[in-house]
Amino acid sequence: MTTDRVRLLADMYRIRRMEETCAELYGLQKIRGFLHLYIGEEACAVGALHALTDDDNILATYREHGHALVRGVPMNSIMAEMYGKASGCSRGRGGSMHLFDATRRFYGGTAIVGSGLPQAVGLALADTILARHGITVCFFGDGAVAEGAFHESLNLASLWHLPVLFVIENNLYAMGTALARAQAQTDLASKAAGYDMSSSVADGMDVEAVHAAVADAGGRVRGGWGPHLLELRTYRFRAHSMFDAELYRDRAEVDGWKRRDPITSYSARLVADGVLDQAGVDGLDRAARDEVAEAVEFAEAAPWEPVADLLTDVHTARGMS
Amino acid sequence: MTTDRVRLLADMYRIRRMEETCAELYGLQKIRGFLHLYIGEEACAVGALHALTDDDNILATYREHGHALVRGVPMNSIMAEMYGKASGCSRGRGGSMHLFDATRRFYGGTAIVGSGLPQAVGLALADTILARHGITVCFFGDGAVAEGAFHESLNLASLWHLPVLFVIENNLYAMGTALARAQAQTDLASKAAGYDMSSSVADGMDVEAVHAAVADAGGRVRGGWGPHLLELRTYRFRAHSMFDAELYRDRAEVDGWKRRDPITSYSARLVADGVLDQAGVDGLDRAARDEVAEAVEFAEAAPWEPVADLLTDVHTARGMS
Amino acid sequence: MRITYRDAMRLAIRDALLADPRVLLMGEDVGLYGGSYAVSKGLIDEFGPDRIRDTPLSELGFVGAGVGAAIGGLRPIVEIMTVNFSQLALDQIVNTAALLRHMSGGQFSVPIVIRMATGAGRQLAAQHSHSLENWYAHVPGLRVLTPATVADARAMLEPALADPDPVVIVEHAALYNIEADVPDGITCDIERAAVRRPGSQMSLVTYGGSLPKVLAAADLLAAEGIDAEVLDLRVLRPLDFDTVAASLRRTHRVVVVDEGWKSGSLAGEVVARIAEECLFDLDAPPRRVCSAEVPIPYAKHLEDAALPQVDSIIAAVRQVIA
Amino acid sequence: MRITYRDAMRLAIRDALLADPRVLLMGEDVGLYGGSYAVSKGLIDEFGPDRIRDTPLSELGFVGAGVGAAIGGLRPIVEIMTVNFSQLALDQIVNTAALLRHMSGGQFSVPIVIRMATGAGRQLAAQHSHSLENWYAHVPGLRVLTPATVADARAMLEPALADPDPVVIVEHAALYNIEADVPDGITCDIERAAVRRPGSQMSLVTYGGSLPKVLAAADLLAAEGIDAEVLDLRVLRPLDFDTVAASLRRTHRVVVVDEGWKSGSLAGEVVARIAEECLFDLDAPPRRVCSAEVPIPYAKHLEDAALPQVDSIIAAVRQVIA
Ligand SMILES: Cc1ncc(C[n+]2csc(CCOP(=O)(O)OP(=O)(O)O)c2C)c(N)n1
Ligand SMILES: Cc1ncc(C[n+]2csc(CCOP(=O)(O)OP(=O)(O)O)c2C)c(N)n1
Ligand SMILES: [Mg+2]
Ligand SMILES: [Mg+2]
Repeated sequence: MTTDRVRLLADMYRIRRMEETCAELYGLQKIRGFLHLYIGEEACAVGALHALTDDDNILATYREHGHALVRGVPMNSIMAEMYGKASGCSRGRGGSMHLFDATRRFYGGTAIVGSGLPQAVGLALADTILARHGITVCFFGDGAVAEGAFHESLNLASLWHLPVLFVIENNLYAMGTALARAQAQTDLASKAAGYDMSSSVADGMDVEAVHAAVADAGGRVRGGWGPHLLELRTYRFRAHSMFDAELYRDRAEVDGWKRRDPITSYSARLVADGVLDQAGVDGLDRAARDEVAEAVEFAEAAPWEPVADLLTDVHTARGMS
Repeated sequence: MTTDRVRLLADMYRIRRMEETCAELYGLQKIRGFLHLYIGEEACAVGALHALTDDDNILATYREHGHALVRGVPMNSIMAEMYGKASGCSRGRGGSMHLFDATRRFYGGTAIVGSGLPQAVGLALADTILARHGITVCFFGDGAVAEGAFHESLNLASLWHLPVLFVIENNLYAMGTALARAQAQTDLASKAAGYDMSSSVADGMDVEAVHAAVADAGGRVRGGWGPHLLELRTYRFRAHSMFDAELYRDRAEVDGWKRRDPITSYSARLVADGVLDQAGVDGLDRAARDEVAEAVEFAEAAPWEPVADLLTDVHTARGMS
Repeated sequence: MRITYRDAMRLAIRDALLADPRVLLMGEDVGLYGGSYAVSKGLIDEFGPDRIRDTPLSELGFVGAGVGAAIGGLRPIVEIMTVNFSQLALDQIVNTAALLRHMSGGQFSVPIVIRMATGAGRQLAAQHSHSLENWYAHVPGLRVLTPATVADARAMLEPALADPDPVVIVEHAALYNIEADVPDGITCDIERAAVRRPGSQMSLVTYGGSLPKVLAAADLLAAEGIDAEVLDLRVLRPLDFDTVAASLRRTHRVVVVDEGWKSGSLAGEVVARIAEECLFDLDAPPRRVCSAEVPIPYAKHLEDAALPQVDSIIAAVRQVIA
Repeated sequence: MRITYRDAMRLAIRDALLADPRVLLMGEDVGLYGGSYAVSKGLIDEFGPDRIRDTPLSELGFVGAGVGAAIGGLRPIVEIMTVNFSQLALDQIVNTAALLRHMSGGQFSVPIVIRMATGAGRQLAAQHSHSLENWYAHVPGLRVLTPATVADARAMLEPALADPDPVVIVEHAALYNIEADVPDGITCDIERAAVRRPGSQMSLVTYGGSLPKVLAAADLLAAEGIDAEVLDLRVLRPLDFDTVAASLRRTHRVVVVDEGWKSGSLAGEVVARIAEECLFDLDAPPRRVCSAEVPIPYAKHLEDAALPQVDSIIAAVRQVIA
């Protein structure tokens, strides 16, 4: 799988460089509102989405830039969305937290913690009834596990034996709340037992481990064995959003995790395995930077939605249904 | 514990006879609205409440006549409440589903499935902070286990190490929905593990088994070991409410459970053990019937709340706080 | 054909299930139990448990699943047993179903129909007696329908399911037993209010479970020589204000009857629109007959006193006509 | 002392914690994180994690726990991060906190204060920009407060906590950074609306986050020779309508400004009350300036177009005065 390994690394670079630029653009007030960076967690979205097919449905959270990009949403339209431009993947109405792409079965982008889970159950129900073959993959954070929506959704999916892969991106914090201060039972994967559901855990800093875990769990779900709960153990390197003073965690802890940076470690691995040389790695990085530069250019030049269109698509226009 | 055993039986008779009369009064339209009978499940409330103290807080559901009665709410004021009279324990405003008694720490009586659980967490928090010694005991049905409120409350109670005893009265049905059609994991007690909580199961048709289980679990909770989940396996002999055609279960199943009637079986046991003779049993029954007759008389004679008082106690009257 | 409102709903659901394989009914006890108001009785035998799908007690979960199913191409009819429990599911209705089309730049449809029983009057006490129509009517992206007649119960579901956007249908529980003759092939315009009784001296505006009371009041008033027009709003969002305004411009007097608590009620919205758009058509201050601002009590005499009644409607009309 | 609205809230919470050992603050990230709007920053150091209690993401659970704690004798201040998430907790607020005293025949008090941030204007898009005040103002048993000034932010909490019944305090997020001098020992009457600017020709009625916009509009209007009175409702339930009526009886013209969507808004309730009680005092139809009936979009120019603005307020005033 030589090519695939390179693409895994390439996609991690694309996310990283895109988001670094987003952070700068936030400083320049080109991007506004909330901006939640995925930096440090790239191996999760990249490993997972490379193990899925175009027929699968994807749901994510407000920390979903990476998922959208790897799913194939063009960086131009993601960047334009962050700018609030009409060429954005949600016409500039959603911004960072609400990236959508119907053609790619990318169902967003929700800013209500836990709200994607029940919808994942419904999407899988639709696939089952309409005899489509995809599975539904729902990403959410460790914080969402405390929500009633988690409990109700896992029960429904298991009770109805639906093809849903629930993926916890456990980055150990929900905003400023460490896992152990939110969960009586911090072994999150173990909660699947309460729903008679299978579960597994993977290292969310290792893109191949994630890929293998999702391929495995996804295969199980695809094979009709019912839903599955997968916990990815990961860490966000940046603040929760751009407004966070990070009073709740130690510099040393952050640094410790940064030493496990999924991109540097995977770059080193591919070089060690002889898949790439350093120039090859640098080439991926450069390509990512170029793509980002172009996306920024695109977003800068993109048009605004006319104010006159404000009310379109609240309801479907009459006679258009 | 000779006396106690007689009181257990006496209280089961009191509930049974009271509710049988309620069913008749419903036919006579003296009692209106929803009426959910506890008949068949009496061992649960009786066994449990006899194992608790006056300092403990009790929360129950709309199927709470038995809990209220055993807690010490006078039958007169329960019956008057069912009539909607001003002498009722909620002044006639609550009816069958909303029996309350602040002096006895009986917090009702809620008609929203699952809504008592978060409140139980809060009551226990108050006790802890105010250094009171009671524990909080929250009764709810198997149906409530599917609600998000169950999940959020068990996690909170365990995370905060609060003295709550959660008691599932698992009567195998939520209205017409059999447990296996509502829960992917039908071993309800096992769900405690997801919250790092201890749990146990007891035979809800056996009043002494319930008493022992609650004494045991209650002692654990009282001792500061954190919350506990207790599942009582029981069965309701009557319809869910007075509007239920019971299309969802077999006569044979109901009859099978009726052969395990907690009152007849416990009567027989006390006779066999020589605690009572048949005349003694009949005496308890007769005393219960007499108490019910008197309660009906009381309720019949009781006054209605004046319509002019309709708006009192929406807010506290000014200057009265 | 003479049928009850309950039958009418069932026939409408049955027609929808027969017409479109993407339609399913889901909710608590819609299947084996036959529906808590017996609306779906028998349907599970005809359509099976996949299409008449019993759910656990998980309002947020199964309404959200309905939303997801709609996004995924089904046409779910999701029954929330009563509006009281719909509070547990509001997030999915308001934050996803209502917003998704606009927020995604028009990419996604959420063709879900959410049905719920509502209202007081059966001594079910405070937690089971809410009327929260104006909460839903406040939210852009939702269509809110209130069938008040057997005919509307029969005919509203089809256009509601044809709507590519989310529709909330609120059924007053006191209506399930009313009966009427309903012709075959009857249709319903879910854009327009309906004039239920023409009249010239007074406009009585109402919807849902209050309609029978208002019609009864109008009959009694007619006997006194007061000729009142009765309007059934039928669609609470988007409100068909034109029909209200047209009536008012003829009658110059209006009473709005709504079982919701007066403050913050839908009746308030109607009166506000009247004041904004028809101020100089009014010959007398408008009046609202709403529920008293109190949790609805169990005791019958208190519950009666808390709710709009024929008497209180007549009293309000007399004030306005005086 | 010159302080921000945020500081004022924090000082009020701190005073309450110092004054009464039964008071605690609980909610998501109120502790170590310092509050998502930094309102409670530093309090955990002073009062410890038991009284500044971080909760998991479980809105229904921890609000219900707050309700139980209040019933059990504490005086909890429960922070729901924003009104948007309060939908998940509504059942506990509406079906227990609001109903319990009445439904129990007066036996139980629920002395809880529920604080939540609200409003749009910071490009947070549709799911984070709701204004749902009228949902809460619709419910008997609740008191709904909207501090719109630094002084009210400083002084409202004390009487709210002294109220033996549930109080919802809605804080517009756009206000947290405003500054003002606030004298020591300032108090607040949580029964009454406040006249923020006296005037004779026009009543501008508003509350919460719209107050600064309305005051700015009034200043610009004054420069044009239009003397507008600005009323801050301050308490949305029970509404102090007397203050509104008194103003209107002098000015005979009114514009109500409210960031909620127009249909079903609190502004509608105010206009309805005016029509019912002051119809013949009006020289012109009342007008509402509300949010457009659309999920609030992210893009700034669209968000601006969706919300009440100084310009649109002035335009409405001109229509009413014409
Ligand atoms: C229902 C709800 N409650 C609160 C919030 C505010 N909030 C946004 S993100 C967040 C933390 C979520 O943590 P987690 O689920 O672990 O995801 P992460 O941000 O770590 O990726 C919170 C509390 C929200 N958006 N929705
Ligand atoms: C939140 C909510 N959803 C639905 C209902 C309607 N309902 C009342 S009782 C009931 C069944 C509850 O079953 P269970 O919890 O097992 O208690 P049981 O009646 O068996 O004692 C249902 C669905 C309700 N009251 N509240
Ligand atoms: Mg996290
Ligand atoms: Mg049950």
